Amino acid sequence: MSHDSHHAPVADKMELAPERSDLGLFRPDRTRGLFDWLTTVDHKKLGIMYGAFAMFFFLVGGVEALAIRTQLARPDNDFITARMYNQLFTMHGTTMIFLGVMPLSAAFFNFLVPLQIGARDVAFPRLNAFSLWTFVAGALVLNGSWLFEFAHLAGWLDGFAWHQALTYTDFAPANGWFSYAPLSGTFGQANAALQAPRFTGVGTDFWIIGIQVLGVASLAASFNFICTIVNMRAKGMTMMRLPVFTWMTLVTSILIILAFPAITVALIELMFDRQFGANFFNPSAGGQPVLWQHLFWIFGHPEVYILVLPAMGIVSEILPTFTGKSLFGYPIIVFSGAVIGFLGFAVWSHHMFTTGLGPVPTAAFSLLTMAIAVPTGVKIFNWLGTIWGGRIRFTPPMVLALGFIWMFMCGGFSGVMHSSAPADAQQQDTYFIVAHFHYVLLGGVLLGLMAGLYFWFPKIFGRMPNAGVAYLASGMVILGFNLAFGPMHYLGLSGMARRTHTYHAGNGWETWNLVSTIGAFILGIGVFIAFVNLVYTAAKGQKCASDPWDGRTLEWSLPSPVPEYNFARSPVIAARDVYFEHKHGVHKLAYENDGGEAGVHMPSQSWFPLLAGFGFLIIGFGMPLMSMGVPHAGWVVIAGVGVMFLGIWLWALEGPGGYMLKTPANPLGTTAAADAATSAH
Amino acid sequence: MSHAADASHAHAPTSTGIDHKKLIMWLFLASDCMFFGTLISTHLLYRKLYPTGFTDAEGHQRFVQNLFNIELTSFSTFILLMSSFLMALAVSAMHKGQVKSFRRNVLGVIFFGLIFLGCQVFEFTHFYHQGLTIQNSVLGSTFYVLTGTHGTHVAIGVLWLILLYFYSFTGKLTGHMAGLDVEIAGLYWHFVDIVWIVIFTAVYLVEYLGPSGFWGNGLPLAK
Amino acid sequence: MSDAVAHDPDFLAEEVRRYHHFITLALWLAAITGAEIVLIFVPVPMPIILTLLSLMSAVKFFAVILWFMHLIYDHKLLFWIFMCGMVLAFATFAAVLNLFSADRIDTKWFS
Amino acid sequence: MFSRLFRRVALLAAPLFLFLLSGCSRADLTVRQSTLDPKGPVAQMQYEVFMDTVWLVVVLFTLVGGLLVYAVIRFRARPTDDPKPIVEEGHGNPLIEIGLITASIGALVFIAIPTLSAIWYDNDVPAEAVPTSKLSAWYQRIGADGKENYAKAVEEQVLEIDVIGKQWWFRFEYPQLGLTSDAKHTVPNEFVIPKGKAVRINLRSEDVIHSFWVPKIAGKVDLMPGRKNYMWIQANETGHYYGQCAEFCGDSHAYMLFRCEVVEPEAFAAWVKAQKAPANEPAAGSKAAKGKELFAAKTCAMCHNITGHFGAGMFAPDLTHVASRKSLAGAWLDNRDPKAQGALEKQTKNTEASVAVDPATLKANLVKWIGSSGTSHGADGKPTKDVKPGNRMHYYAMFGVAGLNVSKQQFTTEELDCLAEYLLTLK
Repeated sequence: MSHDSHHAPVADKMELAPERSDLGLFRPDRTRGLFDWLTTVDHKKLGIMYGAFAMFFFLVGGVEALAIRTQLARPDNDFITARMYNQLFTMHGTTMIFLGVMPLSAAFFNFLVPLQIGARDVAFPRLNAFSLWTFVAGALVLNGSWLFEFAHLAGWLDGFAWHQALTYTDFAPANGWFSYAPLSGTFGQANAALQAPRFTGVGTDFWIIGIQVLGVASLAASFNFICTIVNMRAKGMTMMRLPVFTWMTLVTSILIILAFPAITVALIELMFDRQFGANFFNPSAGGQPVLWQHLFWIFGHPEVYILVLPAMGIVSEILPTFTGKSLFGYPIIVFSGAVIGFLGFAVWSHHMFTTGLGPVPTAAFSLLTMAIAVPTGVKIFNWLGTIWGGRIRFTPPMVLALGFIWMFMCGGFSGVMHSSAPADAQQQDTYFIVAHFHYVLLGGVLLGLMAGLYFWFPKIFGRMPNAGVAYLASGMVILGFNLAFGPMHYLGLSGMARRTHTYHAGNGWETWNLVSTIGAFILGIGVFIAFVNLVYTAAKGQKCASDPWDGRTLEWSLPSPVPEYNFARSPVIAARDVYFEHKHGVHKLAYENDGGEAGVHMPSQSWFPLLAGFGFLIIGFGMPLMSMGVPHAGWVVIAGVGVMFLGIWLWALEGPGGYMLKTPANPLGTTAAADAATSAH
Repeated sequence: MSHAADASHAHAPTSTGIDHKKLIMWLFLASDCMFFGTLISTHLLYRKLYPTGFTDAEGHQRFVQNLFNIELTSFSTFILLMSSFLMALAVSAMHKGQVKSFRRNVLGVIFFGLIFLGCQVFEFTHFYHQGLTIQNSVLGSTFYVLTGTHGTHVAIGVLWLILLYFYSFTGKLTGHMAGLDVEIAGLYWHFVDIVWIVIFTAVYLVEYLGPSGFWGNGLPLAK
Repeated sequence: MSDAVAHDPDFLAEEVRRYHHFITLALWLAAITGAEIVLIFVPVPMPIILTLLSLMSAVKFFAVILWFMHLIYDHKLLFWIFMCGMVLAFATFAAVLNLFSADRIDTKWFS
Repeated sequence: MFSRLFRRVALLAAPLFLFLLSGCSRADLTVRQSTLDPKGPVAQMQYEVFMDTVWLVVVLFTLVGGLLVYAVIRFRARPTDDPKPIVEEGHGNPLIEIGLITASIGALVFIAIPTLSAIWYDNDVPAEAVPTSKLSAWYQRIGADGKENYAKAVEEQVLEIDVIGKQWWFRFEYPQLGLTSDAKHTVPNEFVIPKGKAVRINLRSEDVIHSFWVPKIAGKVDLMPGRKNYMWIQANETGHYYGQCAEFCGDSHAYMLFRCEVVEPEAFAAWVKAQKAPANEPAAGSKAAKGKELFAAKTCAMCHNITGHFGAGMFAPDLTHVASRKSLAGAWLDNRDPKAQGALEKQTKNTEASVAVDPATLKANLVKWIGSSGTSHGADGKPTKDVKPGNRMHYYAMFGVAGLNVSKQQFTTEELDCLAEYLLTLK
């Protein structure tokens, strides 16, 4: 997609000379091409990049999943080795959670939140760019481990002295996405080289630093979004008029800033154990591995809601649009979202029912976990209430959203089953759990996100995806998904443990594993078709109107694609579902007289977020190199820290900058908006 | 609401009237509460489980009360509290546009911050020579990582203030935004201070309660 | 415009008031810290000392966030944002501390 | 438009539904590791709680799911609809909301109560599981003194077993019966318990986290290094039960299986006696005798204990009675008579009766297991396929950090044969 479509037809820069920063450096001023994408601070472009990276990593994680399923298709299979299998499931989980779902949610946050609240950008545009590039750095570090793994397997590293000195030669992480110590840590006395004996190799170091860098990216983005939503709402956009998606973004961001510090500290502690011989989780010095589990799940359980709440927000936008009815019980939906977020911090130990907590904590966490079913159920009732009495138009996003409710409900029900600790004692670490969370995360979150993609794609690119292909893809995803994960309920209950790379014939698991594998391939092909459909649409799809669905929220009042300043004049909001009201009801959109002749103030582009992110990339590769014993790797880390600080320092000195954009006479391009613009003020 | 607050709102057209920078700083601090909460609780947890301390290189069982030096720690606590006070004055000066007064105060903060770091370096080397290392016990691991992380926060704060101090000579540190920038740095500095208030009580003072230590009937940790 | 703010008499008066608050507060903080150090050597039952220590620490904590960090002058939202993080941290880690007890610790490896 | 879509979906779904139905008949609920076929009180309790949740969920699913399907069909857009859009500020209906919330809470109470009672029941040996403690249980209810009596009764009446997890095998010790590592009598991977007796299991780990799980007898509890966990089990039917480590523990996690043999009390006493006997001496000059020498020469004896022949630590499984064991290599390789496999196949559906060890199968397994392990190389110089990847057999020095990969053992076919013959004598 060229930059022109965003820029040229509607506006021109008033100050054409490149701007000079406080440092005396010229700021980047590209409006097209690679340099534009690298230096942009436009939330829409950043959102598109988040989406593109997320979809790429979805495919990577998907290929990993298919390799796993291929291995499990038959008993006693040796399609891949045990270690490779362990690496694949570790990276599959990590990739899907941190590099697939979270950034795809972030793509929606980025693109939609400013549009939905009537703002021109986020509160900190450069910080937003920094979040993206730091995320990319973390993703590259995590997946960079595969390069080392393949180089090792191909024997390219055999010649190096440091490679010959390695005890453990797993270069891609093989400790699960939860990385339980002491498997990921140390056990025993530190020796002269400061290193206590370990159970895993450099892969774990890649994992630790990769997650740490991704944490920085998520935290920075979340601070930014909370700030944006709290502070940059258009006039009249009270909190109880916010679109539900924006509300869920806010709750998700709050969860991120409160949950990530726990994993950050846990990772620091684990890193100190591995690199400097500390004893946080080293049982031979009194360290308690169970502490890692507590810290991990204090982060890990809110993380589940971090993944699912954005999808709930998306569905809460789609259902009203295609039933033609406003959301049933808006305040309750918002409130239950917040309650889910809050309770999410009080149930972490239900992931640890089998660790010997003792009966009282087990009972407490069991009951709290059951309690969380109530606000979740409330959401489902309210979605049902939204459908009730509406006029349902079937479109790809609507079908996917209905699929979301259905699958999420199934996942929720199996969740209720293992909220009961005694039942969970049989289910924990079996395929029953795998089935449960895939129903929630795939049937729930992936369907929700796909629905969101089909729903907002016309807004993002001004082009409509082919509905036939979309139905085909959705059908295959829903069918394949149920075929892949439905049987896993049975497999789990009949005793098949998770994270096992193979199983004996004669255990009664053969048939259903094969069915599951077939389902996984149907699912994989379905997702692939959907992505091809979307990518094709972005480039060559059928052009469409700016409001093709009869949308309800503010973003549909803008032309598609959205001009880079979003709103030439800031809107004034008088009701919830403001644009729908504007079109059909009594509350008309009004506009402030703040754009127009004076032009629109736009933030300047910058190189420095990219530079700071690049610093993290160097640190991220330096730390595992240190752990490998590569000579002088410590200097790489120091150089990385230097680059990061340099980036931040130059960024601070550069100042926010900014330039004015001329706006067109008809600022919004749509008839409805033009009428409103003339009537306001 | 005070007039000052109104005045600052006039320049910040935000929905709540709070400047973006101030809001994001407070969000960061809320998040940092969880960060230090995790670290402090890790330390307290292991103190609860193994109250007797550690065994030094000669094989002597060491109690934490005998290791800590309450005079030094109270001195550095006092220093940090006073630096917080000076920071508040520096912010106040900047709000009034008194750059020279700001410089004087901020120089004091930097100086006190450096003294605090010096005390910490001294404490670390002292403990190290007493036989407490990051490797020989969980106590060493949690203590050094907790206070070290706090020290890193202090060091970053000192660096930030030094940069602000020199920036004030460029003549660009003026106006409402300058007051805000200094206030943000101040918020960070005060936060580092309140974290130390908690660490001082929870990590240092409780060790002096009673002859067998506050932590009571835990397990002996011989190493 | 900053100069306009800086020379506003009301604003200056407010800043001067704050200035005095800060000085008083600094004295109190120093005094409380002194009292804490004395307190731990006083032969009084431990629960009392512990309660007093926690109280004093909390007083210092809130004094700094309310006055030095301007929360008492600023928007209420900021106070609640910070409380949100602080209360959650406190509650979560109080729970974690209570989930561990010495009787389930296996000392086989280090004693 | 909808009806066309609906018909298409129905057409697509019908064969799928039939397929699933046909599949269900193939889904046997009593397979080897089924959790739905409890054979002891702990598993029974867990199964009952699970079934409570199942009923609740089925009812809710029918109600909510049915409503959803109805709503989607009933409220689809039709050409006859009023073309005017529905404009109203939806606030929901507070009465409906509160009603539904109350109903959800009620539904949860339905599973919360059995959950709570089962949590305490499963936690430790209950009074009713200790035969002579009926009286003690009564004491227990009346005061502290009773508790002591109860504790004593438990100590006398409850069989205690220590389970120690290692990468990737389990070691079992019976401290009350003198089968301990101090006494050089331990039982790797296959443990035996008497039928109907309450067993208290102490769970310990010597490296990473493992989890102890015999699905038909009890749900899992983790073996946490640095932590003293425990559980209790009891089996009410004799037979051969399958267990598996359920917590991911490294390369060969999938191969970390174990077996539980439940026998009559008399057979149990005989088994304990047999375990305490020292190893048989191989006939002089036989292959087995040469194998015994090799066992020392190839440093096997550094880690493996064979009471009466070699005394070593418990770094590796005790081999004193290896030839009587029904499985090898963390219970991955089955030593039982393959001719009985047909019978076995049928029996997998239910609890298996004991099937004797077949010497030929055992020998083949021994050769396979010893001959291909770690990073050892076959005759052609290529790595052989590991039976258990990452295992530490063939290493000279177990506790070395660097250079573990260098010092590994190589065997000729003849040596393997002798070693296997030797081990076969260790009945």
